[in-house]
Amino acid sequence: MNLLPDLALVLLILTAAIWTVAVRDRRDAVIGFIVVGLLLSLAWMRLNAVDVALTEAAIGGGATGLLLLRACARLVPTQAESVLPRLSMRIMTGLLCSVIAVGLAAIVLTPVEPPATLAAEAAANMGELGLGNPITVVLLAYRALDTLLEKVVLVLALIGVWTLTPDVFWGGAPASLRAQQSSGALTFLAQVLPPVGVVIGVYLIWNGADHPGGTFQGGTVLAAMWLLVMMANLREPPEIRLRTLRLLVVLGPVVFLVAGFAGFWIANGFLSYPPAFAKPIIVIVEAALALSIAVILGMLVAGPAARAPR
Amino acid sequence: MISTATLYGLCAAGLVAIGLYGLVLHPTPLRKVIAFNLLGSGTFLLFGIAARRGEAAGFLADPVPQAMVITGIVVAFASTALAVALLLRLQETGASSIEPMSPEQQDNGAS
Amino acid sequence: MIEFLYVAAALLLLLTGLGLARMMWGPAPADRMMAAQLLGTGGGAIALLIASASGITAIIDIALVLALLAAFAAVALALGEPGTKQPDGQANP
Amino acid sequence: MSLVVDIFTMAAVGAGLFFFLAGTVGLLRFPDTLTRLHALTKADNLGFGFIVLGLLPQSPDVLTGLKLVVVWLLVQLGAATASQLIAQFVRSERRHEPAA
Repeated sequence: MNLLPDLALVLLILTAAIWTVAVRDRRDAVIGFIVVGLLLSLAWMRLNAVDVALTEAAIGGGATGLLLLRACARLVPTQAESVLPRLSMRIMTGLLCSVIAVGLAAIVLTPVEPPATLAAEAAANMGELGLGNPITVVLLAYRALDTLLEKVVLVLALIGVWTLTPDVFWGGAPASLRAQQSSGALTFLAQVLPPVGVVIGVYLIWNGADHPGGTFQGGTVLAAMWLLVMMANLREPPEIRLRTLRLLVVLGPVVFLVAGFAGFWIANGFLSYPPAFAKPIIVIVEAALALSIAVILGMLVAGPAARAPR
Repeated sequence: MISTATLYGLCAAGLVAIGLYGLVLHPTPLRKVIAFNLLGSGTFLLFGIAARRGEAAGFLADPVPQAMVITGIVVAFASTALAVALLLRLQETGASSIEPMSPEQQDNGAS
Repeated sequence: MIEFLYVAAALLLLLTGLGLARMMWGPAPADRMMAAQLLGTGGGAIALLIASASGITAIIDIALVLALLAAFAAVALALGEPGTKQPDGQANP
Repeated sequence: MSLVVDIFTMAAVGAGLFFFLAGTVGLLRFPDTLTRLHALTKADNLGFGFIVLGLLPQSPDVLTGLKLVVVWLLVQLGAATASQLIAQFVRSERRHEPAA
């Protein structure tokens, strides 16, 4: 009885996902993907993973949807759009994918006893550091190296996007994000929402030390507000040669690295913090990371430069 | 009796299969990117099952897989952005009429 | 009381889920976007109900983010139509 | 006292559910895009508003209650703007396509 709502949610997710793959028009597919993202954030909530639900709501429903809808608007549809492979091919692929699904289902249905968990190790770290949110502890202390490398991956992805700039435009600004026709309602929203959104973003980052939330969620919300302002044409995307912009992009990883190397002198090794100063150090690192994430995500959506530098 | 975690685990298996099907079959790259994201969501959900089953030490769910999923979602977004940028660039270089090009670029495009 | 809130959340999920039929029928992209919109608001309401029922107040933050980004997809929809090049989206040096 | 509060919550959440029902039925049954948009706004505004109203007396402290109100205000702003933008989008699509 208690499982019925969850079963309904699972069926909704699978239906929306099948529709997303099956539908003809690619923009409809993107809308389907946004819907799947919203449903998944509810699923994460039911799995007691509030932090992940926040990330999925901000990225899956918001940022990826914007990125893909923008791609739909800029990509010219090709002839291959409506051509699907032969029926026999589809059946074959369907069968193979079903085999993989059955295999995964079999793994899910045979749980490990006792369940594998690292919760105790993470909890041991928590007491030392004085933070209340176990996920922040994992991200910034217990598995800090992973988080550091992931930040580097973000910077590399942005460098990858920027290298796709045609030579003539190098250093210029990305293509404008503005909507096709200007709209009073959009301008109003872009003037009223960002102040509130920035407060909520900072709240999520600050709160992330002890409660669900954190740098990713807060940074994504900040990026979303910036993108909203750009879409309403209140601000153009900045030129990618700007030194401030580039400094902001590397600020987070650099601060993280400095804190990591400082661990050699003030604590017992790379990325370890002295217990007395652990919390302030982590909060500073988180603030720098969140700023970098916001700038990187915004510039990733904006894309490579498409105008010559002024 | 089937548990909540198992139910979502089956959902994750379904999502992986659906995403894989779209990834293999769709001829256009953008649809492949969307399908790949579905496949990724399914994989993340599998981590969520591990987290939910690993509830211990007073937590509602194991924090380590959750932290990995958060990292994963952000990296998936970054790679999607890179893929979309590549697609747009491919379109620009493939059809030279879309964008004004400098002479040496046109030479590169023709060769 | 707690049971009532859970049942209300389940009913709301069912209602917004039925709205997904509009996403499939369409016919215009605007219709499909409306289903996503309903799901965004409905999802926020579900999160609030479950937060109140379970006592995990952090779930309210999910509703907060969903509400903050409620208009985001609709704004993005207006970015352009497929096939039509944006008048000034591309470079005009 | 707590019984009165509980009845109030049930009534308000019930009313919210009713408006969500109305919104969904309208979204599914109304004949064209703009009337469906009208139905959607009922769910967004009244449905969500009543649910927040019903949950307010259940919130454990004032701060949580304030957060609920902030969520409601954000939904009001977001949903209203989104409806405007969707309507504008419908109109611009109609202008581009000749009447078939």
